[in-house]
Amino acid sequence: MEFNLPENTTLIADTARRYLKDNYSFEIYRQQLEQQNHVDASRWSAMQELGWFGLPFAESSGGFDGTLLDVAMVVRELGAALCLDPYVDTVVAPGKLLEYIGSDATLAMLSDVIDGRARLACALYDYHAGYQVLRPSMKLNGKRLSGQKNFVPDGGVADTLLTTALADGELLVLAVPVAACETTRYRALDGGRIANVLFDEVEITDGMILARGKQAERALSMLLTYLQALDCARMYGAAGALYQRTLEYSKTRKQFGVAIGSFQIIQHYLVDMFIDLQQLESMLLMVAVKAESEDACRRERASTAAKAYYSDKAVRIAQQAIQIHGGVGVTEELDIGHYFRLVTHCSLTHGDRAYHIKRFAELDEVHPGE
Amino acid sequence: MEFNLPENTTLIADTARRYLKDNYSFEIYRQQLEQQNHVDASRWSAMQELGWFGLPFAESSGGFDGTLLDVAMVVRELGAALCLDPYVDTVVAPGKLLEYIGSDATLAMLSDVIDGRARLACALYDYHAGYQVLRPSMKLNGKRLSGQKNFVPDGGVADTLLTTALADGELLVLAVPVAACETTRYRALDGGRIANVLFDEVEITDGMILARGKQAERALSMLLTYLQALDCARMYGAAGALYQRTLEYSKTRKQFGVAIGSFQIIQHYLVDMFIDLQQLESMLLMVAVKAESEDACRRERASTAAKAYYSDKAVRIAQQAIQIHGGVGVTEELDIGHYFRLVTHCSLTHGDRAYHIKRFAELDEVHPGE
Amino acid sequence: MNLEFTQEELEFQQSIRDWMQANVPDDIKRCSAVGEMTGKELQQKWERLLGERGWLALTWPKQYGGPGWTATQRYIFDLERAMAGAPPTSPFGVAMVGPVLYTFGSQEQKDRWLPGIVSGRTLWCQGYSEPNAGSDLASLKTRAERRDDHYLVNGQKIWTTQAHWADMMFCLVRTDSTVKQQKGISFLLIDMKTPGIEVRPIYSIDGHHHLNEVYFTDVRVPLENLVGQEGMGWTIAKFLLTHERTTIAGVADSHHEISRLKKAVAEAPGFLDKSQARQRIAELEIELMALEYTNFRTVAATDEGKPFGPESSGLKIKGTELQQKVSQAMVELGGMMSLTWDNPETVGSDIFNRATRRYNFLRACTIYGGSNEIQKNVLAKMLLGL
Amino acid sequence: MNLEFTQEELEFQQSIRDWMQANVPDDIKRCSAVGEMTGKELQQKWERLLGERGWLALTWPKQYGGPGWTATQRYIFDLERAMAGAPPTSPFGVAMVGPVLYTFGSQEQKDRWLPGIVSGRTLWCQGYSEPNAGSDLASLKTRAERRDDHYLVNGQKIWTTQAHWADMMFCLVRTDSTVKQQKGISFLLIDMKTPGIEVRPIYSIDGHHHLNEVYFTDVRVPLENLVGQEGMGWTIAKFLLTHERTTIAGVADSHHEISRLKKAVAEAPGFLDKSQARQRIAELEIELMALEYTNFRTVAATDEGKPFGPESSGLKIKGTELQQKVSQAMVELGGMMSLTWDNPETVGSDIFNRATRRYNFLRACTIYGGSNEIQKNVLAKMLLGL
Repeated sequence: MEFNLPENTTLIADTARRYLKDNYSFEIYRQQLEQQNHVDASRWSAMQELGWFGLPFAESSGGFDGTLLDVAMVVRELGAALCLDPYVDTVVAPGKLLEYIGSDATLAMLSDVIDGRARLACALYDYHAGYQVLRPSMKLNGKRLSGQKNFVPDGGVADTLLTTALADGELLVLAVPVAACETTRYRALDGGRIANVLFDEVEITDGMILARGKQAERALSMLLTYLQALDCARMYGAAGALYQRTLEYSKTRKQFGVAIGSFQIIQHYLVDMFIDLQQLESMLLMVAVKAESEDACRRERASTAAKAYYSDKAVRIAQQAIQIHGGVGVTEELDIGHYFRLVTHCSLTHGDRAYHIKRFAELDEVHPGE
Repeated sequence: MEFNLPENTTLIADTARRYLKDNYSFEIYRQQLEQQNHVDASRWSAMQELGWFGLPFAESSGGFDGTLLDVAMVVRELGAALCLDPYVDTVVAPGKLLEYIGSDATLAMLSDVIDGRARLACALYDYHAGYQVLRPSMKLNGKRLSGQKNFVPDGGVADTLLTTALADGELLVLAVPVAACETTRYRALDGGRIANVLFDEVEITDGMILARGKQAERALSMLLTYLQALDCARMYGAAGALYQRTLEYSKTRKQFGVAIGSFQIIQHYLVDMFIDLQQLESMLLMVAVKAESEDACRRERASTAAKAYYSDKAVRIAQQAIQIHGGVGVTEELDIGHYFRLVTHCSLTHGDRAYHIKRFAELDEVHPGE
Repeated sequence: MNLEFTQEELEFQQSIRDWMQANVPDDIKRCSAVGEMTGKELQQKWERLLGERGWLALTWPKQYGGPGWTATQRYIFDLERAMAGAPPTSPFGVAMVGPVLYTFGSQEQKDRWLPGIVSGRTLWCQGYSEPNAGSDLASLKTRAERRDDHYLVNGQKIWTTQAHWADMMFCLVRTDSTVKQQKGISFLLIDMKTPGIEVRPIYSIDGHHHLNEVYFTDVRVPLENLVGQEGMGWTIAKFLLTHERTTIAGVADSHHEISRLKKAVAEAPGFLDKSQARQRIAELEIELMALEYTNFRTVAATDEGKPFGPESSGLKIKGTELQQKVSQAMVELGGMMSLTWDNPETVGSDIFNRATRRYNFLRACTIYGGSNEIQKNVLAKMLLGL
Repeated sequence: MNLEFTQEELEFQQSIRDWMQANVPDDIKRCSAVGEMTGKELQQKWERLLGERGWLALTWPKQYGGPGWTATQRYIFDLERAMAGAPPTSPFGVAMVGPVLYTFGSQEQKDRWLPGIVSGRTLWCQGYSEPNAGSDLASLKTRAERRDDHYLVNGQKIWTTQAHWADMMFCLVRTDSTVKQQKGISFLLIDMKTPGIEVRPIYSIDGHHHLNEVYFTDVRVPLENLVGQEGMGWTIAKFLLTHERTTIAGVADSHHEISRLKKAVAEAPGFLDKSQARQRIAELEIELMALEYTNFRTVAATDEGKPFGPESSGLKIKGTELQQKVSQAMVELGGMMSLTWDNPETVGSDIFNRATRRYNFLRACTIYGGSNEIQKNVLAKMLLGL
């Protein structure tokens, strides 16, 4: 085994970190919180120039053949910078779904994503179905699509939704223009824009159906593990930032005439955070490598375990970061509380802890080390 | 509300404490561990003289009309003293079952218990049925009783077992001579003697059937809540002793030139133990009063909550007591590890934590404060 | 030993329940049902309603306008208040400066300030914490210099809850910097409309404005606004810390939160594993039961005129930990429904939609009023002799 | 980045698995399946078997009898060893005194002692802890006075695992009490048959005899049994603490315990809520996965000849906590089946019947070798700069 990041991946991560350091900040984040969409034209085109748009996709799909690990390193940096630019929601997620389907039509759409011309988002969840993405409550009756999707992370910009429905019990993936739906956009816990979308007898033409049956299921299931891994990457970025800031704070903040980091209880809190962060790093590397495996069982074991673990330990790190910061940690002024919300947010997307624990318990066994 | 122990109860508790201080010790306990039964004739008759045998029973049943609270205070002291004398197992448990059945025949048997002439034990569990006392796996076919009971806490002395079986789906309570069964006695986790009992076509006469149907169910369900409360009392005695010893140890044991109690982390450990112990005390008072209520729902809510809580917090106190003691805490030489085993033992009898959490979730709701 | 309410208490409970049923304003009930904050207007409406009924200053002696209830009755009242969906009343006037005034204040001070508190007409805030005096309160720096007929106050307070609502502030200030830290502190009452006071909002991570920074620049405070003598501030602050512990555990509101959570789970869409969810809630209910009976012991001791026993020492620690656990369970059981921040529509359940607001807000409850770590330090010293 | 074993490693794993299958003695497998301790006889049988095969001193350089494996191969071997139900080998000879001898020892010492260790013929024990030097090891008092051709040793050691089995002890003794504590300590090898040594058993709360007190009364130890120079004892002890971290987390044995637990649950009577039980086990498996991949990072770094990274610092803390959690889950999932102590019959499941033995035994694992609290103190200082 070998845990060194490939040189190219390190380069991608370093570039992302430097780019965000120079072009993003807590102040920009706070302005973005107030905006109705999260796309800043100049940053958006810069990200495209950095190659991020093509990164997640195979060369044969017109991409730059990056691995999930490469993408995870970018997303980790986005998390570490609290950046709200909807890279995952409007580039990676819809793009991977199109690529996993892999038809001529979807690959043509994917090239628009890579070129930055498309404004897509994935509308996979509704509150009736919960995390059961393969069993949506929306129905296609004949040519009419009716139902709703919630928690649609469209960044406030999508004009086309990749969505799911059942037609006579068969799962479909469809591309539907946002204009055909009734949309309510609002702010999510992490500060991003998400939407409720109502499909009221929307007319569906054959060309809007991108995949069906097993093909649709396989593509969605691969997408989910990919996105679960990226949830972990984003949480890792945030948890790492929280740890660093808390450690520094404990060395400078004085109470009773001494730095609070000189108290044994604070020291043990920080050591626990540090050790957990090491384990989170291991799980991130693990899931970033395994969650795009061809083998469904291996993939799901990895992403389900990682997501369950993160929803426990990253959340705990975020809670302790606030506790150690004291009053200032619960204000909007300081980034600590914003990272805290980001971590909570990611712990609830694409399956929460209870969901993943249960799922892991149901997955098949393998011999340890395999 | 009023949480002061009645004067009489305080007297009973003080007497028990003083009696055990003078007549029992860790050394006697360790001898008892090696014995095949736990009855020391002189202590046994002294306990009878102290009135303990009649304490749990109504005057109309020939007892001294003590409350569950009175009995709990005795059992708390037995736990605090690590005392293995099988007072609960061979006096309280069979006696209360006989009393709850309340027929002429069982009340006659009860008077033998109170007089110290009877050697009874309750054989209510088998590993097939687990904690489902009302659904034993033993069957009575015609006049023949076949099946097994496990975890029978007979103190190594019982000659008659109060046991349960189903006859055509109806629950029976029976009194069966030990001599009619095949018995394997062994040591339990807490150091007491328990037994596996095999009933191989044991012939049952009408007189051996003490109760059936609803009457049997009601008596057993009342017995269980009573015994669950006493499990808590015993654990409270042990947890309190562990806390006291650990606090003292932390003031005297030196490492790095100072008492270990001067380290903030040890201080917080001890404060957590102290606070939990306070809550355990509250729960003990609560359950000791409510677990003999006539109202089944109130009774079960109380005992189920208390047992679930104890199986978490008393266990945690015991674990921390060892951790703070360090190496010496894991030896047979010191009482700490023995209390630890006692607490683990009681956390598993009459329903473990998972069982009680589930049960509590299924019980009916009440308005808070009622 | 008697763990039941008496017949009289049960009747009292019923009468309070009936009153709450009839009198808690609908707009308050609506907020509470979904977990929305009551703003200043609703809070005031509610407190004045209680004030009119004589049910605001519950712990006060009758002569100052208290209802003359036992601790048990106050406990019952608080429970029924919470279960009816009404918010806790602001503690600064009723629970804090009021008792200080009738204990340490002059007759003039009592006459002047107590009626406004007991009626809910005057809103107070607490000026304790400063930027560099959080857990280490005694190191505060805001100074009050004595001039002819007034104190001249300069400095800064922080984390001042409801300073933007308040008419008055009670404030710890340094009147003497030549003596031991604790000895140089005094307790001043400051009119928030005095020139030189600037209140700046601090937004909390629940998105709301509860807290403030308060700046004092040459603020003139009349000498008669000093409570007790100069240098008595620390004594008064300590008096308050140990004053009322019968509701500090937040048992009533935890009951209400758990009942909201159960309701949300019962109504949740089918994907939620309800048996699993109910078991998670059962664990919280059992912890609450342990806390509640510990709290009852303190209530009962109070009614018997006894000092607080050792059981009371963990009430705040356990109570705040439980509030955090309940709110975390609400967020997590809500799953994606908890992701919405300012959604104008309901997605599944309003309760879950707003769950993170409270979860975020409550991160502060183990910090303010002396962090739980500080409390444990104190307990180790005082109770355990470590 | 490559998180898979290579083809060669997979073949190696298969070959080890096959060998274990064929060679782990049945009586050992039987113990392990039900959770019984292997006694001295079985332990020795197993270690000699490994010694014969050249698979005992896994970390040693080839010249001293190591197999020349990579850290990954050692990790694989340990995993297959555990999954086959074989016990870990005693660390005192192979993992502790052996490396000390080939690093600090004279040629004569190497020639004399290494062959007995590598073959599993000489059993060693570790004389470190003393009654008043637990976590504070440097304060040890057992003294060795230099006489003509020998040291005269007097004092007492405690918690000496397997002293009653051992042929030899390596021992920290004080040779100079005039210098700073750490400077006055030396590293001696002591033959356990030397007159003046008395070994007294300490029974552990799992009911077994693992530990001992060892008393030294005028014990004569030849001068040539000093390793390195006088005063080097502390340096050697620290060398050992940071020596081998690739198996310190106990990942292999936790895997084995979890697989035993799953087996017991699968076979448990119907009353057990198996879905709930499997979820509890899933949580443990996920924690183990996080630990395992953290451990892999240390293994991979070792194979690349890099120093241990920060990831290795928590391995013992997390590993021991997990071992305790797994054993507690085993006890609790067993319910009443875990109540039996010395039952000659099986009640339901042997695994559950013996579960508390391991649970009790493992309370020590967060204590020995520097308690987890001490480890955290050290990490706060070394790694976090606090």
